[in-house]
Amino acid sequence: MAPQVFSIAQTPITAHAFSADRSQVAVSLNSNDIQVLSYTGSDWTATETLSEHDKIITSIDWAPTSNRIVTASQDRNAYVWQQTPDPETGKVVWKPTLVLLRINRAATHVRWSPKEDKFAVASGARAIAICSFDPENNWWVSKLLKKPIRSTVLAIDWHPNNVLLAAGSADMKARVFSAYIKEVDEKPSPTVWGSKLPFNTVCGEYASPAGGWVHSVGFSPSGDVLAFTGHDSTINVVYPGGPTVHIIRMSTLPLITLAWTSEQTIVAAGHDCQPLVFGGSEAGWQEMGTLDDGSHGGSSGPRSGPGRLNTGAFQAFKNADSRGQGATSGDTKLNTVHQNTITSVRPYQYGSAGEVSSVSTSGVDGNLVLWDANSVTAITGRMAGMSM
Amino acid sequence: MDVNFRKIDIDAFDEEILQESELYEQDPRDPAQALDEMKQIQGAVRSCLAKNDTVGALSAVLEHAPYGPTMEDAKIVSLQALMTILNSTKATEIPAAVKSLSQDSQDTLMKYLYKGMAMTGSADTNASVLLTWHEKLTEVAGTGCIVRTMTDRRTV
Amino acid sequence: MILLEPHNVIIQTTLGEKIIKPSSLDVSFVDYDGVRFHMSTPEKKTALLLSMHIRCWDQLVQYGALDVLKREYGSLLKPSAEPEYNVSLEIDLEQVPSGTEEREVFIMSVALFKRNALAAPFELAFNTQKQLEASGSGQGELMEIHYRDEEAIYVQASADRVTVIFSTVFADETDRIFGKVFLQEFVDARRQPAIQNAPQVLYSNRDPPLEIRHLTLRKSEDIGYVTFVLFPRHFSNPTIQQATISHIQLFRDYLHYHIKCSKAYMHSRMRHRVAEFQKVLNRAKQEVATGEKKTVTGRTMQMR
Amino acid sequence: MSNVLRPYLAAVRSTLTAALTLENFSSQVVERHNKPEVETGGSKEVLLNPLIISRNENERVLIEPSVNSIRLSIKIKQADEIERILCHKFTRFMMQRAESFIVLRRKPVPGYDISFLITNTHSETMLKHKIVDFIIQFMEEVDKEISEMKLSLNARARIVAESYLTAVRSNHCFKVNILLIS
Repeated sequence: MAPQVFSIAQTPITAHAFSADRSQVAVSLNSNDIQVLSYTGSDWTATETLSEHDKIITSIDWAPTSNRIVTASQDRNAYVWQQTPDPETGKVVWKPTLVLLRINRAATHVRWSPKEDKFAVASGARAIAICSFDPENNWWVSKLLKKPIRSTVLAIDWHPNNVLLAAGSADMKARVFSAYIKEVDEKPSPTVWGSKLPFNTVCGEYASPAGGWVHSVGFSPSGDVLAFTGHDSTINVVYPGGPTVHIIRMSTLPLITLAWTSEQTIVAAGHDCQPLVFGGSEAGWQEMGTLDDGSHGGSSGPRSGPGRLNTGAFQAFKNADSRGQGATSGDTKLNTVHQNTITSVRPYQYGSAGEVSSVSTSGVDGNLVLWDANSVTAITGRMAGMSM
Repeated sequence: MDVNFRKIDIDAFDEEILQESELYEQDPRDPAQALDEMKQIQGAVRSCLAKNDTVGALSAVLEHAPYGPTMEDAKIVSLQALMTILNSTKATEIPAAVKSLSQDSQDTLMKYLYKGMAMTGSADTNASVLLTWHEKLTEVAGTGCIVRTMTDRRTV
Repeated sequence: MILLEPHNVIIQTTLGEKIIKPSSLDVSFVDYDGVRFHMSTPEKKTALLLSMHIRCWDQLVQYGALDVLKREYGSLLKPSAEPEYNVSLEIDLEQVPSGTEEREVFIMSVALFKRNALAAPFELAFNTQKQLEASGSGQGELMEIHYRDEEAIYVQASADRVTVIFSTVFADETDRIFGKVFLQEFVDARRQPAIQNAPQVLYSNRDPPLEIRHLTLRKSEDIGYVTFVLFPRHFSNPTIQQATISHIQLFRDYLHYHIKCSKAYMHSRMRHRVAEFQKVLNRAKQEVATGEKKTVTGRTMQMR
Repeated sequence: MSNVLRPYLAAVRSTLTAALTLENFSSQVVERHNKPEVETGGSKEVLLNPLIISRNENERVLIEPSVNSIRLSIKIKQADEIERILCHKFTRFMMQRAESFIVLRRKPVPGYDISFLITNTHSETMLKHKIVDFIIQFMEEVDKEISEMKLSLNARARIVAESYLTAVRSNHCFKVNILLIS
């Protein structure tokens, strides 16, 4: 299946989240508003605008079962949006509820827990707010994970047991915390990450040897493996038993988002503008290829991204250099589907065995793309086409 | 009235702020020990070069590269040793040499190339030799290797 | 136009018009080096008064300017100048020569009013040189003409030559460096066979040449000294002598005029180049969506 | 084009491409602020190692990367006093127009002739690889432009000097009417 490309906007899509039935998507177009778009059979039309934040929205998550949207913004706030009939018109609209985050810097990332009774908000206040609903007061309250975070938290991901939380931050560390809230959670059974897990237990702390901010973290479907990507252009896969850490050093630009598609495969994307597939097991991991075979992008010819210096685009620029003139040719597009950094990759559809069969990506170029997670093209010519 | 207190960088006293020194682990070696080691390596490099073993010479320096703020003396010796290798390698032999290096060594070599360029005009650094190596190394190790030179606080 | 002309174009054209059709007039204008002119008809339409103010008038008088002007203009020269001016000519428009050619010559001679006033020290120097040549040795008086603030011409005769030194101030670093490039070319140009007969040109920056080193001069990087060495061949007969004077006088203005032209040219070049850079940067901007793809809210949702 | 220029520009291109991996990053020092971290320098951990690419002792590029912005500074070739003043005039001329060159900094970093400040907003509204093209083309053209300006200045000076001296040498005053090189 060829990737489906939807040109949503001329502005970056900072975050996106689909509804459970995939008929709607909530996107942040690099602004203070959330757009809810509905699928009309061929394209996406804006149906509602959710305005409450007063700074740029950084992250959106849509709870599949309870059908609630949670949004985080640089205005330090998070809102939970719920569909309610408007008392005057009777029309069903999204109603916001402010969450008392108790953080004094930007909220950077937000995710519902698997059971949808909690959500976590990463922030620039060197803390993560774990929010749960207080039925007595009818509002969302938060409890902060603080130690030993030393810088802005950039990404979070929930363990399937609803208790553990992985976090990546600008202090170059990926950590696994316990986000156990005794009023909400049952006592979790022991996992590979530990057995006694009071709130804020640090179950693991990992870093890539060459440093770099940790842009994204993700638990495998079983929750037994952790993957994280760093700004040093690496993807690291952690098996906590040993612990065994597999590091893949990329020859391209850093990855900033990842999604596990099965216990053995990960799709990750970022500044290289194309989703890459990684595969492996505790014995070892490697880059398998890309979902972007280069034939759907702006131009034909060898597949290329901005960081792939030895392929077509670079050759053209280099020739232009040696001719003493700039790249004035009409070719203004990269060969990739996305023309700029991919900001988010998320599971879209699941196969019969529970594996992710397709993923969605959103990018700075304003495109929303659906990819078949199984049509992996090997990256060829990376080592071969080196004669310059 | 004394107003100097207004110029104090109060952020430096904020415990929450990460200090430069907390961003990486120190080189486990003692500076003097590292200097001795680099001097020995300098000798090893010479004998490798005599045998035309560029990769051996490169690996000898790159695998023991000193890093951190206390290692200035050892760093200078290691840069000198490395520049000897770079200057004596024929341009046609560079691609094969960088391909034979481990990824770790490629990353470290990239750090040395930038360090060498930052010091052009002093020592034995030759900008055009460094640029040639940079080009060949980038062809093999990609922009990712350059990104790692930027992120890695263990500067050589 | 590369060379500057020694006469004043306003005087030339105004006088030409008034001779044909006299009318009442009162205009003030300036020439190079802050020289001020005033043309008026205070009494009747046909009696034109031309007055001039030169800041170094006293020095010029000292070197014989009045004699030169008397020789050139005879009875036109008013015995006492108009107030606030140094010297005045009264031209009776009815007495102007009637022949076309003669009239042109007359108009040109009036237009050379300033040039003639400034010619005095040079003529004096040329004459002194002839006397010294006859006696075989000695040096003439070092004449200083401070024609601008901080800028002066020095003229000195000796037995075999007349030395003319210009001191000039460059307003900023660009002028100084551009000036250096130009003056270096003056020095180098003489190596060409075609120009070998031209006066020798020497240039120094900051340090004044030997001839005027004894004077108290402000030393600074922005001051340049240009020395012309004139040999008797440059003033051997009256025609050559007059032509040489006209050119030498204007040297400073000529130099600065061309420095300014160069700066203006550089400026237009840079403007063009910067506009080109702007285009290159604009290529980086994302293309704006075409009209039909846009919805009311300004967003586009289309499937490819 | 000289042989060293190509690898020099290639090195700038690859380094700049590697550095242009920016994201929107809200200040963790000042509440509700979002400023280029490379300029504020408030948080050490979001700054990366600055890198220098040099062609020789007099020509180099400094790239200072950070999480949401990079600063790129160029030291332009200046062989003599004339090239120095022309370079100074040219860069000043551009910097006075910084508002239309959105990525240009109004003041160069000390030790350099011209600096660019590229933020995540720029890399969001413009294509990254095209920004890189712009910088590379600027570096190529600025050298050429300065040497051409120098040549034209010298040519003009020669004509001016020759015309003047020819006129003084000659027996009678004549006017030369040559259209100036323009």
